[in-house]
Amino acid sequence: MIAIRIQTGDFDIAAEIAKLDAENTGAVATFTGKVRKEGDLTALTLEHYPQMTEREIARIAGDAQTRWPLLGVTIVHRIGRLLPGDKIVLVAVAAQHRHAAFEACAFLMDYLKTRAPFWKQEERGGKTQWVEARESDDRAAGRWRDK
Amino acid sequence: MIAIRIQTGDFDIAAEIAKLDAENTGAVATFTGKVRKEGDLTALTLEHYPQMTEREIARIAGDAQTRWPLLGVTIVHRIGRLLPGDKIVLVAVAAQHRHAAFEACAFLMDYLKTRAPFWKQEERGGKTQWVEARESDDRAAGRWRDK
Amino acid sequence: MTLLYFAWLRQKTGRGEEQLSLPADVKTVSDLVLFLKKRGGGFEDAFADLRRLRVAVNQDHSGWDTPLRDSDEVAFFPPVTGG
Amino acid sequence: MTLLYFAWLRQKTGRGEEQLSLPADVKTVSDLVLFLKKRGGGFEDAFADLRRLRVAVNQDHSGWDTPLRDSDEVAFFPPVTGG
Repeated sequence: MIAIRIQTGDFDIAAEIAKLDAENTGAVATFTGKVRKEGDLTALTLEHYPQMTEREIARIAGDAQTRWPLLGVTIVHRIGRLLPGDKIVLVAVAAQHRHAAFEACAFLMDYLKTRAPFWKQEERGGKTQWVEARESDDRAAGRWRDK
Repeated sequence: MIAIRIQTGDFDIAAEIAKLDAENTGAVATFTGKVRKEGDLTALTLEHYPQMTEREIARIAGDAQTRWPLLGVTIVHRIGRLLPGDKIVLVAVAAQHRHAAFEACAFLMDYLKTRAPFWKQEERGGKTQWVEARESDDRAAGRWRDK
Repeated sequence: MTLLYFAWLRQKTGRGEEQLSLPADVKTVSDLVLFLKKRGGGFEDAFADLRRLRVAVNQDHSGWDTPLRDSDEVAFFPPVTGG
Repeated sequence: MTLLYFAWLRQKTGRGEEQLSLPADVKTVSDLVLFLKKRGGGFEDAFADLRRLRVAVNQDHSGWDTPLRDSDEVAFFPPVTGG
């Protein structure tokens, strides 16, 4: 019911949804994060903490399951060097009704952004630089605490 | 930038996302509605008001564009006789950032449910019955009024 | 004018579409509903409870007091259930 | 114990991983940070501002006052930026 994969290769959204589908699924919400083509950005390299990543994501997904009645959760996160236009992350959630699917999908993304041990390094004009965490992501995750 | 299709045939989510993608897309949120397999439901037949449907959906999509900075919106709604497990509707939204994509996608679904001229007829055990509108859908659409 | 009926209204009225010359005493959608109910039978039944109905004039969701012209397209239907 | 360093901490400390016998005066993560800073150079620089750092003990996000044992895996990293 919960599928988590960390991989260097690309993923196929339609195939992931097809695998996720339960018989009584009425609603599937997905989120796909991509490397934006912007300015002089030439690549993004994602590093992670292998021993911790799947565990932490499983914890986040388990938390989502206790909050909403979900039929399936698939999370695929890529690592390694990605180019502008490449997909980075997929979160797909199946539920009977749409509000559970939408909310759980947004919740999972907010927590992936603030809890899952990934770090991004940008390449711009031949130079590399680590991406700084954004306070807006912490705020976004914080909004679920009182719910 | 806004693509709206009403069709009897199925759709391919990955292909729709690929067509939707702008160069500076960082976030794609999708919603897929399906015919749930439940009880003695054998089919669902969707009727619509052809002269009005695309116009009304375009209006709803235009409204979403004024509320959030969106890079692309695709809405595909099927009509005709569908079987349990079949996809009914796809809403896909591309934006630079995830919150715009998520919120616009949820907004579009809430408004499709309450404004777009579609009607569902269920077949159960050889008998047909029109599906009643749900008050919860009106409430869901209502929550966007003050935003 | 063109009148359209959808979902169970189509079934109760026995038709999906009809052409009608705007009757002299019909100024608004409400007037048109009264006119149609006078036909009796399925029409009286279909329009018995306006709270269960919606109307669109020229493909716009509209209210019962919307003024009508002979060139209008008026559609009657139950609350929508798509998506 | 196993120490791990990620992102720019790995670059500043010059290593991704090291094995260390728990020093006698190190009871918590804070103590361990002080011990590592005493190495000077890249370590002093890496741990200069704890507000810019996070720690996980045995793969759990943890606080600076978390008690440590010799069998622990302690990972230092900047705030995460995945997704």
